[in-house]
Amino acid sequence: MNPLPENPLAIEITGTSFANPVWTASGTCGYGLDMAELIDLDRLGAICTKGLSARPLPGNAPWRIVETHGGMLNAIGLQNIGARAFVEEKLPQLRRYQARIVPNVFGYTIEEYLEAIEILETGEGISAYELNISCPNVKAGGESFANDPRQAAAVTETVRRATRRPVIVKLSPNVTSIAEAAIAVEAAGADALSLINTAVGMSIDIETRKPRLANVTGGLSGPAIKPIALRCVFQAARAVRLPLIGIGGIATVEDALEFLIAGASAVQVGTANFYDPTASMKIVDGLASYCQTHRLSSIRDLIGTIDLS
Amino acid sequence: MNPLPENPLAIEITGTSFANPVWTASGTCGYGLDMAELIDLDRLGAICTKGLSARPLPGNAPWRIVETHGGMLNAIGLQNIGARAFVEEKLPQLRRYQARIVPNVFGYTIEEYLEAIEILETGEGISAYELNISCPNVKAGGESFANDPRQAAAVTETVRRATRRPVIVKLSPNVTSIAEAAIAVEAAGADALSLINTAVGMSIDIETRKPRLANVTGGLSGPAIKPIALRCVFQAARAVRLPLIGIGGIATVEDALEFLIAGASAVQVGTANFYDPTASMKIVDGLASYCQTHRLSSIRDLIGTIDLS
Amino acid sequence: LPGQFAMIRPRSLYEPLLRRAMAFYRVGRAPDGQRWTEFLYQILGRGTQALARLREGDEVELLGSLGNSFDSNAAREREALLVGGGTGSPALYLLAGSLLEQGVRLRLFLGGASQGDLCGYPDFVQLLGEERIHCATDDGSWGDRGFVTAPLQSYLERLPREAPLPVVYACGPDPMLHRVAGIVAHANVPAQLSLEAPMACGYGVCVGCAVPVRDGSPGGFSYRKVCTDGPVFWSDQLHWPS
Amino acid sequence: LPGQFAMIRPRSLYEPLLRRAMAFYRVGRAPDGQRWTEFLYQILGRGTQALARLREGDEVELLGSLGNSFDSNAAREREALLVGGGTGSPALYLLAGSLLEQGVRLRLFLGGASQGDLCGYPDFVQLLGEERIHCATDDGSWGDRGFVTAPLQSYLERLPREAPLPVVYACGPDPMLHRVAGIVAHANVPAQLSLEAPMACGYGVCVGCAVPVRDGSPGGFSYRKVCTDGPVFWSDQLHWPS
Ligand SMILES: Cc1cc2nc3c(=O)[nH]c(=O)nc-3n(C[C@H](O)[C@H](O)[C@H](O)COP(=O)(O)OP(=O)(O)OC[C@H]3O[C@@H](n4cnc5c(N)ncnc54)[C@H](O)[C@@H]3O)c2cc1C
Ligand SMILES: Cc1cc2nc3c(=O)[nH]c(=O)nc-3n(C[C@H](O)[C@H](O)[C@H](O)COP(=O)(O)OP(=O)(O)OC[C@H]3O[C@@H](n4cnc5c(N)ncnc54)[C@H](O)[C@@H]3O)c2cc1C
Ligand SMILES: Cc1cc2nc3c(=O)[nH]c(=O)nc-3n(C[C@H](O)[C@H](O)[C@H](O)COP(=O)(O)O)c2cc1C
Ligand SMILES: Cc1cc2nc3c(=O)[nH]c(=O)nc-3n(C[C@H](O)[C@H](O)[C@H](O)COP(=O)(O)O)c2cc1C
Ligand code: FES
Ligand code: FES
Repeated sequence: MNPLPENPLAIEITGTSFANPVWTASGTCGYGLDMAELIDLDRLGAICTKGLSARPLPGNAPWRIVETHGGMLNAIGLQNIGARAFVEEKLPQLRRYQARIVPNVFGYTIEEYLEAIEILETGEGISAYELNISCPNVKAGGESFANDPRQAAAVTETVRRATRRPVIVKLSPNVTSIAEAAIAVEAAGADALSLINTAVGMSIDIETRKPRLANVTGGLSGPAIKPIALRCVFQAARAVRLPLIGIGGIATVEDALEFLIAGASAVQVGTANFYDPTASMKIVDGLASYCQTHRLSSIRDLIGTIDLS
Repeated sequence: MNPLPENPLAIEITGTSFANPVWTASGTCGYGLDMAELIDLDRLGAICTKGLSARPLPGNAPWRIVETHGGMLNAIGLQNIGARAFVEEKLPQLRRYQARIVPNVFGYTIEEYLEAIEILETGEGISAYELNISCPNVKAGGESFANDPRQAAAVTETVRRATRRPVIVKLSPNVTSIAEAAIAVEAAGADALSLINTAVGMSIDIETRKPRLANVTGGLSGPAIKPIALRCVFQAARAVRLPLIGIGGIATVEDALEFLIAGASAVQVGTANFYDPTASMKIVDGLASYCQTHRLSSIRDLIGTIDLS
Repeated sequence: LPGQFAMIRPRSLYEPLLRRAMAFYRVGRAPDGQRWTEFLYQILGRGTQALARLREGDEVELLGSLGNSFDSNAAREREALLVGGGTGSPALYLLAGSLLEQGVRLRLFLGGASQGDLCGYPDFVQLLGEERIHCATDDGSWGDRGFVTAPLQSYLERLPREAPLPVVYACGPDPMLHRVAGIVAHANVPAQLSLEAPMACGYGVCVGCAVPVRDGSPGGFSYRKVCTDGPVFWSDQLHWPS
Repeated sequence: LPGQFAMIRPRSLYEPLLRRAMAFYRVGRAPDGQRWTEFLYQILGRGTQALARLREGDEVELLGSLGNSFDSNAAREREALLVGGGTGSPALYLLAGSLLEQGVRLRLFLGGASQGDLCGYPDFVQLLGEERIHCATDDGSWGDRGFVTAPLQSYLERLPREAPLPVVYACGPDPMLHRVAGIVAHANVPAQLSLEAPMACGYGVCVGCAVPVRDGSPGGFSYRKVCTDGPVFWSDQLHWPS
């Protein structure tokens, strides 16, 4: 027997090691610190922060969230304290924990992405960047970067050149071909892909006949979208060689295992943090016991092992 | 007062009148006859049949369905008795009911659509056709017709020329822009749009590591997708002038009202037929009492009245 | 009728959406004339968990009776061998009762993963007596260790040549039924199998519950619906994927 | 503390997903030292329907205590006017108790759509006596007909000029709080308002519960979280959209 048993949950993504494949998803764990009272941040693979922009943003008017069957719609409006305040006020505290830190970054132009990255480059203890490309590109008619593989590639390429840190590109499910999107950002130099962001949805108050969200439409998340997310991961795994991080409705260890089997190297827990704050911890524990009961020396041996025979 | 009170639920779509805006969705009510024991087909606006092709099709191997949170995945494989058997065996019986009959039609090439339509043209008592364009186009690399606005337009145009009956084109949510798809088929001569078909999803059995569906991926339906469907109807209503028929997760009168307010002239009840066979009847009753309590002389006055102020 | 089922779920529950198929276990009429029916289920997943949370007086949504039924005439002048596995066993209780009424000799083979999975065992003992029940569990916690098909097979093999052939009625998971089909084909014994399939509607409209049945079509089989064409099929009709 | 809340939902229920915010209504310690807490809710939608199906002994998932609380010191040497509307009233019960303990004079204005919507009325009567409670219902089925803000306003108008200004504590739906804010601004009376907002998490991570609060930022306000920066805000801090 191995005298120094390795951590069976350890994974590596583009040269960076993570204690386990369970991360918290952007926008569902604040800047990580608010979670510290509820879960053990030392036992989390990584924290993806709320989306950060070069300058702080106020966010949308209320209402910003609506519950739906099996999920919720949100239109927070990317409210955030800005990259600078994150580096100065949050990062030093966050670094005290073992969880790796992955700032989620966005902009309304390619230049704004670059500005945000440049500010974050001044911070230490950042393991990778996650680019949210689902926000509108104001220089291209307000269509989301994610809706056009060329725009998605352009952002990726620019950011890739601006940092030595790994760049994870977060894909949107609101496209005709997730494979095409994945291939485009792989060619543009992405180190990994995370998927999926929310699906665009809507809800109407039948008494007032107004949209329930002040922003009219919003992003659908939660268990409702899990089958869509899993399909996207499966399709991306077939299209590119990059490591994938699965997101979408993951709330239990069974959910996480499905994504790993489909081809994800790690998973992010999003909406589940809201209704079950310890979900990520339960998944970490669940994966550990899965490895034990299934005699897996490493969870890596499970990744992409879907049986299509 | 009007001595002959009109039916407040009556609607008209491209010159054809329907007793009410509540239809049953393709693939969720067989050929209509199986529902006759459970609901009053005379009180239904219309029945969209299971998808019909020129020749009968055997369908996919089991498993064909999986339940998910708030919905289900199906990969029936378009099993059907064929257009000819429908005209000969089902249509004569179905015509005994007041519900209008809307055959749902598909093919794997444009020619196959045409063949199916030509057979159906020999049948009487058909009020309109609904084209399912979400099936793979074997002449274009197996991509779905719906994935390419030009292919979608091409099918629409061909079928439009082959019949005098109204042609409803059923849109898929699995596209980057539902507006673009709607505009393309409007230009190609569609009389109305129905939306949405199912969203592509997947589920994996973590013990066997096999996809739960024999077909690997399947279509997600049910309340889980309602917010996506409502958003699609809203966006299509802004893009085209055609009448819209809303589909996706509709199970209650409140759901139906949301779609009408968003711009749908009628709605289809799908997955709800499975778990609540009388859902469509409850919605008809619910709309009638809504008109009464809200003093609407016609449900038409509600269509597209979303308040964006 | 023995073998028929209902689709049920707790009233006004949002999740899970779909009703679950449940075989009628016992039915009767109360002294006041009201009809009652009993279902027997094993708590496996979301649907049965939800049922298990119901308390006395709670309502369920129920659609039934659905499906065809076992053909008990097939057992006239013969011995009936009932084979139940796991949650398939409840479907055999009504059948056993009606066969007994018709004076048919019968024997029950009950299987399950473990002792607790021998659904309905105490009721069957009361109905038939222990001596007519053979049990088998995967872990050997009750009866023989192994599949329930083993005692069935050895019973058939030990039948005297001159005896009239028995008829088999089986209900259980697919792998068990597949084995039963092989055994009865080999022994040339007729068998009716009640299938389980994932069902969305239960009344014939979703075509989700397809099972391949041999016929004259090009592929040698076509898909039938377990819910309306079944759940009971003659064993030799079924096309088992290899 | 008075004004704090918890996020609760029935254990192991699949739907609805999100927990519901509920103000602590009453808390205490049982003879055996165990702490208990009581919530008072009105059955409105899916979340409260699910809570209503719970029976004795069922478990709930609970996260709390969350949020800030009413500042009862603000009532020192003054009269406290409590204004509760609909499901907002339960949040005032603990406050009323602690103000009484501190010897503060207080008066309660309770409003609701109808008699049945005066949440906690019997308990408040026991605590304060009927004479200190003014009720108003939209349909006039109990107390005055109309908004609860009307008796508040006329009470404030009839206060003798020389009397020390009272302090207002209010909890209820947005339109009521908006009216209260207008009334207290006009009367120059300080007020603490406990807001309701749709909440996904309740502990500060989703930023779904945003409310505009006046500050020095360009737009004149910025969004704060009702769950962690509130639910209680000083009335003059809030920026009401016009
Ligand atoms: C005609 C018919 C009669 C039935 N009668 C009974 C009965 O009398 N008593 C009873 O307890 N059950 C009966 N069943 C099974 C029942 O309908 C449910 O499938 C079963 O109870 C599991 O439901 P669940 O919600 O607990 O589990 P789910 O959450 O649906 O699933 C739990 C686990 O079981 C697996 N599973 C679900 N359905 C099937 C299936 N059809 N075949 C194999 N694996 C499956 C799932 O993959 C999962 O691992 C019958 C089924 C049919 C088709
Ligand atoms: C800090 C705080 C404390 C609360 N304390 C209590 C309490 O002690 N007792 C109590 O009964 N409720 C309380 N609530 C309200 C509670 O959290 C739920 O919003 C309410 O019970 C409705 O939930 P539901 O699941 O029944 O309805 P849902 O299904 O969520 O909705 C039912 C109806 O109410 C509307 N609605 C939902 N949420 C809101 C909202 N925030 N504002 C306006 N309309 C809304 C919906 O649009 C819908 O029409 C509190 C809320 C907050 C923020
Ligand atoms: C309230 C909320 C805020 C979110 N904010 C962001 C964000 O700022 N940047 C981003 O890339 N994704 C954001 N997301 C998307 C999530 O990170 C995740 O991709 C999505 O919710 C799907 O996962 P889930 O179903 O587990 O929630 C947000 C999601 C929610 C629910
Ligand atoms: C089992 C099943 C079979 C279906 N078959 C068809 C079909 O043959 N043709 C078609 O256009 N849509 C088909 N659909 C899609 C539905 O008509 C509908 O568009 C979709 O399910 C969304 O509505 P719902 O959420 O109300 O079910 C099918 C859906 C289900 C669940
Ligand atoms: S379960 Fe729907 S057709 Fe059989
Ligand atoms: S409810 Fe999530 S931040 Fe307030």
